[in-house]
Amino acid sequence: MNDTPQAPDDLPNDSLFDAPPLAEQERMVEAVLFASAEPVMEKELAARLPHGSDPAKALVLLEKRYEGRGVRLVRVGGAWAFRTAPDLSFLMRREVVETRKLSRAAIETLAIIAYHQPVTRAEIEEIRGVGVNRGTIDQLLEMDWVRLGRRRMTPGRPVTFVVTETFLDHFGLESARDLPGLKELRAAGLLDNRPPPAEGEAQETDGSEEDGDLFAPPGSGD
Amino acid sequence: MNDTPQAPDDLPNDSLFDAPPLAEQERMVEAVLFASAEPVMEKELAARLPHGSDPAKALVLLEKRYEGRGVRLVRVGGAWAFRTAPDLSFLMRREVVETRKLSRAAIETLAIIAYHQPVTRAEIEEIRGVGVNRGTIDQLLEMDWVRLGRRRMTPGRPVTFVVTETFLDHFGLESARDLPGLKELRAAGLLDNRPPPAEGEAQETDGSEEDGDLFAPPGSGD
Amino acid sequence: MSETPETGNVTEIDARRAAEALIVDVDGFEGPLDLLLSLSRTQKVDLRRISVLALAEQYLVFVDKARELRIELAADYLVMAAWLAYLKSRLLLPPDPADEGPSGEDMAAHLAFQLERLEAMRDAAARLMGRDRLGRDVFARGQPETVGRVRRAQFTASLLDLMQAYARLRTKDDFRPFVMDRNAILTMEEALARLRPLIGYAGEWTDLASYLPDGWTADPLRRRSALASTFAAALELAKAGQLELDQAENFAPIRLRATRDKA
Repeated sequence: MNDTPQAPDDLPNDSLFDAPPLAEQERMVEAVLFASAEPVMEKELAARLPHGSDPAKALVLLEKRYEGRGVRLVRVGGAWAFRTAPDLSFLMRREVVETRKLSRAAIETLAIIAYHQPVTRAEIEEIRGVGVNRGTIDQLLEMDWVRLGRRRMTPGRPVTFVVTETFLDHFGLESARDLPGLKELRAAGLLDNRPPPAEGEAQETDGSEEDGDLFAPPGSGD
Repeated sequence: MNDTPQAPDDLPNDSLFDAPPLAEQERMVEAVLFASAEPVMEKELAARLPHGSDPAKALVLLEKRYEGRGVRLVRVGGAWAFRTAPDLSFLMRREVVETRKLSRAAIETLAIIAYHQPVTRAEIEEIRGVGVNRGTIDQLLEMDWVRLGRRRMTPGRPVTFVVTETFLDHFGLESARDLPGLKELRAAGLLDNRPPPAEGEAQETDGSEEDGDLFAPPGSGD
Repeated sequence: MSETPETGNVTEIDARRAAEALIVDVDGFEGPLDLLLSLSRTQKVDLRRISVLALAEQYLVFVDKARELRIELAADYLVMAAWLAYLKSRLLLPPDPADEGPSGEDMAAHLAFQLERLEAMRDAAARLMGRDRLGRDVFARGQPETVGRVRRAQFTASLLDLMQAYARLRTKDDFRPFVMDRNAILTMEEALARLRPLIGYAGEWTDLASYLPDGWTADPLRRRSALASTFAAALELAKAGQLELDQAENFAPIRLRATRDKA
């Protein structure tokens, strides 16, 4: 008789053109995300899973499965990654990566970019009331925490800066909208780009904000 | 959302001398194994977990939890690590498709096959005036743009080549007869406008050679 | 709102004391706005209710003190001092109706806004840096499994490529009558094309001359050309390992046979 253990009929792979069952897709997403240290874009998941798979659904299942575990599924922009639970950080002293200490200027510049993005260098300087050192932005660019956004459609077409997915990943944010206190700051008008009160004749030079009014206390224009 | 301080009641460290509950130990082992760059020995787990923990038990639970998942807990030597389930290893390969232009030899060979099919290798060589590399035809066979036709009933019974449906699909042709003829090519400026010297005559002398249909215009194939 | 009676609360002496404490640290400030923010803390009020006039005075005292101690302040600190002195005068003097510029109140309000905004950004930065951070509080997979890349070349060609290739070949062909199609010439390509299918049958040593095409043996010119090109074709095939050549002695007939490795 035939007492071989395998039941070849159940194998999912003989239905070559059907997407695998959702539970199987969940396993696949789990494997792909586990294997990567970097967040994986949802569309890349779709590309790597068998044709017809729906990673979005699988991700919902997976997120639930890892709720409260030592490892959690987190969303980073349009991407997903497994990360250890924050409450277990005390176990991880051995894994801590020594990062370069950021200067106060760099930290403030980063925060301004995150909360005001897209933001020009002149605007950062206006907010901090001091010139931005070239090296400061370079450092943030190099860490891949900020990148260039679109040019501003104002005279001189200055470049703008925005934060990256790496930034979101580092600070455990799903998106830039989840920045702590963002709503309150916006409600308080503190994210407005409020120009200094009009100065009459001095105003004319203000248009080309590039140089003169670096520290921009109102009226210190020239 | 995840930066709120944890409820202090749950913290394992206020019960300074009691080991955390086993479920908690399991989370801890899970996180440590996930984040570690190398497989972790059981005694190292014991050293990293709070005093009194029993990693062996936690490992048993964890192993069970990951049974059948996309990731498995495996023993590597005396140490433990997470690994992708072996049946999903195909997900760890990403196919990079590079699009390249066909080589001149290949496109010429293909053109000859398309216009003169069925055509033997010797005939292709005759038309091109140079030998045809074995790899060139293999490549076209592999792409499923040409296939073997019937053997020619001449000495040596050479194989012939014809184009495939895949070829017609790719080039948007209903049949090889739809390929534009010489006159049309010339009208389209693809041939020199120079009137061909004694075209008719050349055609006739050609005809007297071995394979009469070699230079026949497309569609007149045998 | 800036001309509150609190102005008088900050005495000259207090301000000087504060300035002296700050002056030690002048390098520690990230510009005049930062210094103003630090000074404003001594007022111990919400930034929205701050006395800009008092703040301006504190700042001016600071700058005076620095001069007294012969500390060189960067130009932007002095620019700010000049502007604050101007602001102070605007706040204290009754508005001049002939003056087109913004009122002292507007200017003061904007300065207060800038301070509040800078402080808000500073708080936000602190909250940001205090989050659970990757590599410090939260960790990625320590042993990522690499994704192997399998390169697969996909070749493409357009119909135009195909037609151009064919046109190229046929153009070459059109010129053949000029160059090649002299009656007495058998090209090597032709000889090769003829010889190739035939050698399969050449199991035994056979005279090369027997491979000459019909109609090429009578006329000596044609025969010479045919013999030369057939010999060249035979050499070519011998080179390709498809046949063997043999000649017993000088001027003896050249013989050929198929290579015998397929048996």
